[in-house]
Amino acid sequence: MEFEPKLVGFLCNWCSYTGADLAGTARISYAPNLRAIRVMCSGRIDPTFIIKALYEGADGVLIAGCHPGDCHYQEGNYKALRRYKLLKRILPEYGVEPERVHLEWVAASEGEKFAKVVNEFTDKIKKLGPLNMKQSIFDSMKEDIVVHESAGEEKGGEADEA
Amino acid sequence: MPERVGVYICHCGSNIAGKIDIEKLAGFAEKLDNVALVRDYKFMCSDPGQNLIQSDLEAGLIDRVVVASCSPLMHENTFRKVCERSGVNPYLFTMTNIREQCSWVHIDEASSTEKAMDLLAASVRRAVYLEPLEKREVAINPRTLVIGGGIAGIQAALDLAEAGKEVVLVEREPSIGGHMAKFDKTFPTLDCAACILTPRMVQIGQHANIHLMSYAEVEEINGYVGNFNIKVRQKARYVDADLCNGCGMCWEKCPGTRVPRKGNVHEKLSLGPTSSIYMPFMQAIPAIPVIDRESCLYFQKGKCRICEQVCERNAINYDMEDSFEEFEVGNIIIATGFQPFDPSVIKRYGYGTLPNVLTSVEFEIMNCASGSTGGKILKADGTEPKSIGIVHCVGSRDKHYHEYCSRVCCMYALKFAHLIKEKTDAEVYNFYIDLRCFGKGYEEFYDRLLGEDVRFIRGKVGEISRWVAEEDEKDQLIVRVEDTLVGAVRRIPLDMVVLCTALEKQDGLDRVAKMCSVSVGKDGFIIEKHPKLGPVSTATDGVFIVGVAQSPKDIPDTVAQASAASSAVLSMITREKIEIEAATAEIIEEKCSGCRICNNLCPYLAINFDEEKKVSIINEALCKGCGTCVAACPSNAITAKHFNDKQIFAEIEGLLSAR
Amino acid sequence: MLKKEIVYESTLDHDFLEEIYSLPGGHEIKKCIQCGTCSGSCPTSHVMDHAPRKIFSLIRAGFREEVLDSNTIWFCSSCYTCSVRCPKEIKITDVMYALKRLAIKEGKTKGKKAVVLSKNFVKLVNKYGRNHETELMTRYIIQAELFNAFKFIPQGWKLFSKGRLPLFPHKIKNIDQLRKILKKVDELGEI
Amino acid sequence: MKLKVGIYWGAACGGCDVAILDTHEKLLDIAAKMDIYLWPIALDFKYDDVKKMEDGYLDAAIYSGAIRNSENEEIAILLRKKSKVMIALGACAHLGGIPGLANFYTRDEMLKRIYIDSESTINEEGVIPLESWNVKEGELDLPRFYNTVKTLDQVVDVEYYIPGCPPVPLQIYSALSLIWDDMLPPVGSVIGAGDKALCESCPRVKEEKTISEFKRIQQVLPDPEKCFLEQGLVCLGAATRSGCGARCIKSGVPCRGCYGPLDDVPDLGIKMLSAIASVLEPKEEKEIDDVLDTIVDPLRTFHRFSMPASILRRKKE
Amino acid sequence: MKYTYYPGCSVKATANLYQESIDAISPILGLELEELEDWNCCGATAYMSVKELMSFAISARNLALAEPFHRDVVTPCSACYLVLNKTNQYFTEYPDLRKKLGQALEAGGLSYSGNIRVRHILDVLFNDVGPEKISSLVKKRLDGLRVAPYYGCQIVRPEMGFDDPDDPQSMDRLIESLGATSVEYPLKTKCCGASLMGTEEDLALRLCCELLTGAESAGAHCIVTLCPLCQMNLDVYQSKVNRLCRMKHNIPVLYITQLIGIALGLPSKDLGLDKLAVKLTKPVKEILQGA
Ligand SMILES: Cc1cc2nc3c(=O)[nH]c(=O)nc-3n(C[C@H](O)[C@H](O)[C@H](O)COP(=O)(O)OP(=O)(O)OC[C@H]3O[C@@H](n4cnc5c(N)ncnc54)[C@H](O)[C@@H]3O)c2cc1C
Ligand SMILES: Cc1cc2nc3c(=O)[nH]c(=O)nc-3n(C[C@H](O)[C@H](O)[C@H](O)COP(=O)(O)OP(=O)(O)OC[C@H]3O[C@@H](n4cnc5c(N)ncnc54)[C@H](O)[C@@H]3O)c2cc1C
Ligand code: SF4
Ligand code: SF4
Ligand code: SF4
Ligand code: SF4
Ligand code: SF4
Ligand code: SF4
Ligand code: SF4
Ligand code: SF4
Repeated sequence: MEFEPKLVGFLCNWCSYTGADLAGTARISYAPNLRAIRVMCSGRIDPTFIIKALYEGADGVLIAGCHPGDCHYQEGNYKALRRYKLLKRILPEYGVEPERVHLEWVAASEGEKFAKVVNEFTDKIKKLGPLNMKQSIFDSMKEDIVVHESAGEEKGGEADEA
Repeated sequence: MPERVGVYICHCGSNIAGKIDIEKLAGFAEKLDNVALVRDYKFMCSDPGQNLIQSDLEAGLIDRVVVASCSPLMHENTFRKVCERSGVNPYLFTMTNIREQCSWVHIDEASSTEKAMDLLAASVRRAVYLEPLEKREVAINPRTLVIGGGIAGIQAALDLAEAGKEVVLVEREPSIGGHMAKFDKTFPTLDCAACILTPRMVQIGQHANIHLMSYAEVEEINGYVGNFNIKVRQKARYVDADLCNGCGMCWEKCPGTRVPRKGNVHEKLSLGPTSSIYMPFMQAIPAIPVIDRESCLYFQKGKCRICEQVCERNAINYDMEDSFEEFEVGNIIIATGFQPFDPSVIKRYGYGTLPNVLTSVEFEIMNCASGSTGGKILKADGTEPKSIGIVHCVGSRDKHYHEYCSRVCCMYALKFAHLIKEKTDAEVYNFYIDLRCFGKGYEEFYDRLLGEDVRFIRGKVGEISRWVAEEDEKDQLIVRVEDTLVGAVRRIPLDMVVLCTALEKQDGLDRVAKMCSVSVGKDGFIIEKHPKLGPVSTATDGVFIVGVAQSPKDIPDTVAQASAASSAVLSMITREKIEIEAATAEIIEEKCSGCRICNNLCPYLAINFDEEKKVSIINEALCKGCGTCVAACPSNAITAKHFNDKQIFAEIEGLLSAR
Repeated sequence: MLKKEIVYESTLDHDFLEEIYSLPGGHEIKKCIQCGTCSGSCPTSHVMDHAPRKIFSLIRAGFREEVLDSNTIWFCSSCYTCSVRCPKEIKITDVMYALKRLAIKEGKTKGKKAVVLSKNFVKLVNKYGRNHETELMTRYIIQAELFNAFKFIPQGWKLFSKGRLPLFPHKIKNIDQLRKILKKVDELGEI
Repeated sequence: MKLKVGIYWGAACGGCDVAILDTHEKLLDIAAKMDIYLWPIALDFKYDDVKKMEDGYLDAAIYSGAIRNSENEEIAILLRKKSKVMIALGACAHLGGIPGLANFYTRDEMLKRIYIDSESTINEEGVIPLESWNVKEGELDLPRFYNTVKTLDQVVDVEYYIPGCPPVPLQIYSALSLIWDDMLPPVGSVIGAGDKALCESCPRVKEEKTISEFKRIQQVLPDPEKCFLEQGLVCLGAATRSGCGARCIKSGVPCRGCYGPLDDVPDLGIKMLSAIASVLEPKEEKEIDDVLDTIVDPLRTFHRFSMPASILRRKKE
Repeated sequence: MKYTYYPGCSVKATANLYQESIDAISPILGLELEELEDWNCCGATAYMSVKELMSFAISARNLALAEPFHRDVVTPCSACYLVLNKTNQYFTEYPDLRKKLGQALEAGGLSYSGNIRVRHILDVLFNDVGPEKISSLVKKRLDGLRVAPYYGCQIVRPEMGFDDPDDPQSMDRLIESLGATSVEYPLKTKCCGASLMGTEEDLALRLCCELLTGAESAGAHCIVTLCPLCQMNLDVYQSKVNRLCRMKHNIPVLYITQLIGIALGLPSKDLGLDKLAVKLTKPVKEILQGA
């Protein structure tokens, strides 16, 4: 079966979420892989959310906000941009391809663009393959978990949870 | 008792049911933690649909609601109202968008259903963490404060007053009128400025609904939309406004000199009396003089008191002190206008060192029939100039000073050229980079000037000096310029040069902006809410901007904006109440370390630092809930109500761990 | 000079602009608004084939030859008046330098006396570490002004007689160091 | 009655133990209140004695150091069984600490670097320690060197954390006194530290922040009165729990984060990243890049002490 | 006040009179100028016209040599001032350039970190010594002397910061501190054609003619300069200007340091006054002697 990536999207309420809705109203079909979380402004997106999503099993995370200058709250998108840029720089340090996190400006009128962005992003992540962050972290720790005669049961079992 | 979530799945006819396996989705929902019941219905937004929720809530079967249907942008409010009707806090409801972002955009039923399951799981998890929020409404005080009494403030105040609303107009100078009161004619129609402005000024002075405070400044503004507390300082005029009848005896006899009486024509340019007790110009409103302390002999040297003696109404009071007035308003209109750029910093243009180099505002005063030259255009020595140069873009369109175009100088330069041609025999040169004549009748005005033999040279003046190379240049100002259209560098000897100086942000605008919690842009002018769709509103509810305080513009645009702002204010007032955002951010004092990371981030300046407690605080009336500060606070001391970390984490986990 | 005929796009060089703005701050020249402040301020613009402002429009339009052949760049005395006045803060003087270097690189130096002087100056500095005016002028006169040599005599003599013209060059002690630096620059390639 | 206590060090530098000793005269108080049953760095005990104890025999075990190898883990599990309360002492046990930086590499990379590539090593045959081998007396073994460094609470349940690298001695004392005074807070709490971020106790003047360039401490002479961050020096004080007494700050260097994150902050490094990025000055992409270029090695800087305790724990292979 | 001194090639040759006067006044003004050991030519305009990076590199060598002394570098030559300053400025502003220059210097066993301030001697005279101090040291007030302050172009541009690029005032104040009058001289920063004198002589001469005419019509007795090239053009070439423009200019062109020296009461031979091409005119002499 073809790999179907799981993608999480953080969309700002005013432009991108509305743009995504417009894609719906206009019945523009696009890849079903992205699941959106609505926030009021791209400025609300804490990089921790993105890291969390990657950990929890997302293969890619899309951030979408209003075009520069169009932010409903004036400047939230600039803050999003700066956080995004710094986050991208550290992803390789985690062994994560920076392309897995992507930011786009999508206006409320850009239903078509939203669909295109999701399709392209889905394709890109398909090519990159699964991320499997949580699993692979625990896999790389598997052999570290030693069962000690003296200690009987141990607490290394978190890996099971993954 | 753990949270009990009710899940309602909408078919939306076949809009959803056609692409999503409702049965499967409902089955899936039933198995989710905290889900107390799952129902599905053809149209959740219809009355019977809504009633389903209402009866479950009223029966106490559930305490939070998830509706999986269309976009929250469509029906969030509908279902919030259902909760409210059922006596449950509307913020305990959340919506799952399985139509616009699911059934309408995906072709394959299996994957649509899967996506819907994930989205629903996320909503259910989120619902568990939802918290009730207070909806807040505030009453709107029907009184309005207008700051600045130029044409912008005058127009706005009159519009409101005519509609029967109270206005307090605060003007910093002794008289209202602003810059327009200094003009003789206005482009492009060449109407007499006084003829159109004076009647309005008089109306302001007399209107029962307008409380005019001239020679006054706003000191403090607190509060928020509908309820601003204002404190105004009334500066001491030393003349009792109730007694003075503007007879003019005092300034006729006053020996003090605010504007030098001797000296050359240009040094003593003035519209009103040159004495220490003065009115800025004769049509001033209020028609009450003030004493200029700096030049008054009594205040400076302790001797004189002539005005006191000559005033038959005993209106002079040297002991007067600044007083304060406090009142409340519901809305604020900022109409503080501009100040002209000071060209003396551009040394190569010689303003301030070379005689006969004037600024445009000085030239306006010279042209004003009631001014010190009686409307005559004169050189410093009192003779009539034979040639005049008008230099455009002085301090505008220049990275060293202001990058923006000041928008009115091209047109007033043409007006000047016309006035010069009308009043003198002088040759007129316009030195321009581009001629920006875009308004109604403006190009026609340019066309007319071309016919009046005004010389146009396309090129920004390199320098103005008195360095004489040839006999016929003697005693003249030499303009060195490239005539870019001809491609030649020219030296042009002139008798007088007028610098079309930029319109720049009014001195003190930053303070006004800060008091009103609005921001200023790179150019120093106040930022409007939206450049196209909100040109008179600001990011702060209840604060409006008009005229040049927003950006350089001419009188027609200023007046249009003023009327727009007053109708926006009226629309607020007639609503009587407005609802303010409930989903704001909040700083938990016990967690805030006072690092001040967040202090600069709020676009609405809602975050302040409490110097005493050393923590930051959010003024919730100003906060719009964008969440920018929340994401930044490294102590997680700020929570975004309705979008807090726990809720979003739950959503992320829900999206990804469902199947 | 511009020929008086219709100019075909194919004869223009639209990459010219790119070449110029590889220099530090160079991309600013895109922003020129053709106001003419530079030309109106330049002390030598009146003798230039094209005043500085026009150089910018020629560069933007791709008139490569006209720019590099013009006397403008050699008449620029590096007084920086234009640079400090330009409302767009374009580093005009730096562009003039860049054009000079480009012209030299492309051999557009025929009849350009300034090139002879500059090149000899560079040679001397590379040789001694310092300029030696006597030798510089001698070399220059021989190479560029042999037939006008006599016109340099009075001022030369004046300087010499006042003890203001040393006969011998001063070579810096660590000329090797300087040469190593220059060699390295050569390897690195120009900017 | 005196408390029965065991003290142990896992992957640690010994600093935490020294910090206990550095309580100076208070050490006598400690000795008066507690009987020590294990403390390899200071006294001679046998593991076997511990193994022989009945479960829960000790009142408290104080464990410093990260879990880097099987021995660390084995003793952690042993002590957990034998004690009523488990206390993680110091940044390593709490967050992974400096050893946790190894999580940016794999086990093999680490061994290669340590035993073969390091500048001070001559090891032509490329010998790497074996886990076990036979000699004529029998089989000898060494603990297994793990691929991933873990925090103490990733291998056993931990009741309390005393943060710091090393913890401030007086804070250790006051944390211990909670035990004998029976005033321990809810399980899972951080003790011997503050509730707010370091900025609160930092003596430097804090203002609104906008940063247009980052510098490193060795490149500048910072203004001694002003917040480091405002001067473009990466200081983790805003995201780090107070309790250290701002000792780095007072010695003129920015906070590096050893006291760990605040309650409810799941990832100190990423939160700091967000905070710093939020207060940058530029808006244009290019300018943002220019400023970001000046932050040297951001992730290791933000996660100097907390990588194993962060959401992603280690570099993915 | 101790500085690292960078004289520049001209000051060692055609402008040696400038040097002499600097040497003479420095001790009195409390200036210690320690010449930078083994400095090389800054490259001036000519080098920049041929090679950009090389030009920056040779200029940077001087800065690198000066850095270990941790003192401001002072130069009396406007061209050197501009070039060294520009090197400094671009070095800090453009990372690419900085990197390459770093590598080049390294090849010569040098390094530079950008921490040297380059200053013109006028800046030092005006800001560090100050007109008040100079005025207090004056032995012979130059009352009645009308002086045209000619700054030339490169000292105030591109915005090096210590004075206004269009209307500098520092030298005017110094002249006044000596008791002399600084006349209104609109051409004070207009270019003299310095670097063009060799190659485009006619043009340069005409520029000089304008400057001389301007000074004379402002009623100046003499022109005072602070740049070796300006001084040479206006002084040594004055006769040639006259021939080309059919004028009869006869106006002495002194260095500001010479003028200060005179007011401080130093003998004219110590100030290199005998090396001027245009001899001091009678009215000037009278004022100077009478002073
Ligand atoms: C030389 C010149 C000629 C012009 N000619 C024309 C023309 O012919 N036709 C045309 O259409 N436009 C013309 N304009 C443009 C015209 O001046 C403006 O469009 C108009 O004045 C804008 O009005 P305003 O009320 O916004 O500002 P202003 O006229 O500047 O009025 C602002 C008022 O606010 C007051 N104020 C400022 N700060 C405070 C404060 N903190 N508290 C209280 N009061 C404060 C000021 O005292 C002033 O009275 C010209 C402009 C210039 C410079
Ligand atoms: C090519 C182009 C590009 C532009 N780009 C921009 C831009 O980027 N930014 C910008 O700020 N501005 C732009 N503009 C200007 C902008 O279009 C106008 O400012 C704006 O559309 C004006 O709005 P309006 O409502 O006055 O007129 P219109 O948009 O013309 O609306 C008038 C409406 O009235 C209806 N109508 C007409 N007569 C009657 C009647 N008798 N009875 C009933 N209904 C009637 C018409 O059908 C129409 O719907 C652009 C204009 C053009 C031509
Ligand atoms: S007291 Fe002052 S204001 Fe009155 S007349 Fe005298 S000078 Fe004029
Ligand atoms: S309106 Fe005209 S004169 Fe004024 S800044 Fe704009 S272009 Fe220049
Ligand atoms: S960022 Fe957080 S901790 Fe810092 S001042 Fe703001 S609320 Fe307080
Ligand atoms: S949430 Fe947004 S609007 Fe509210 S205080 Fe924070 S930054 Fe300001
Ligand atoms: S001054 Fe600057 S903007 Fe104006 S023409 Fe010259 S280069 Fe262009
Ligand atoms: S630097 Fe060159 S182009 Fe610019 S003003 Fe001076 S001579 Fe003219
Ligand atoms: S926390 Fe610090 S002091 Fe304690 S063991 Fe670890 S590295 Fe050493
Ligand atoms: S960021 Fe660092 S220096 Fe600044 S206040 Fe916080 S702890 Fe102190």
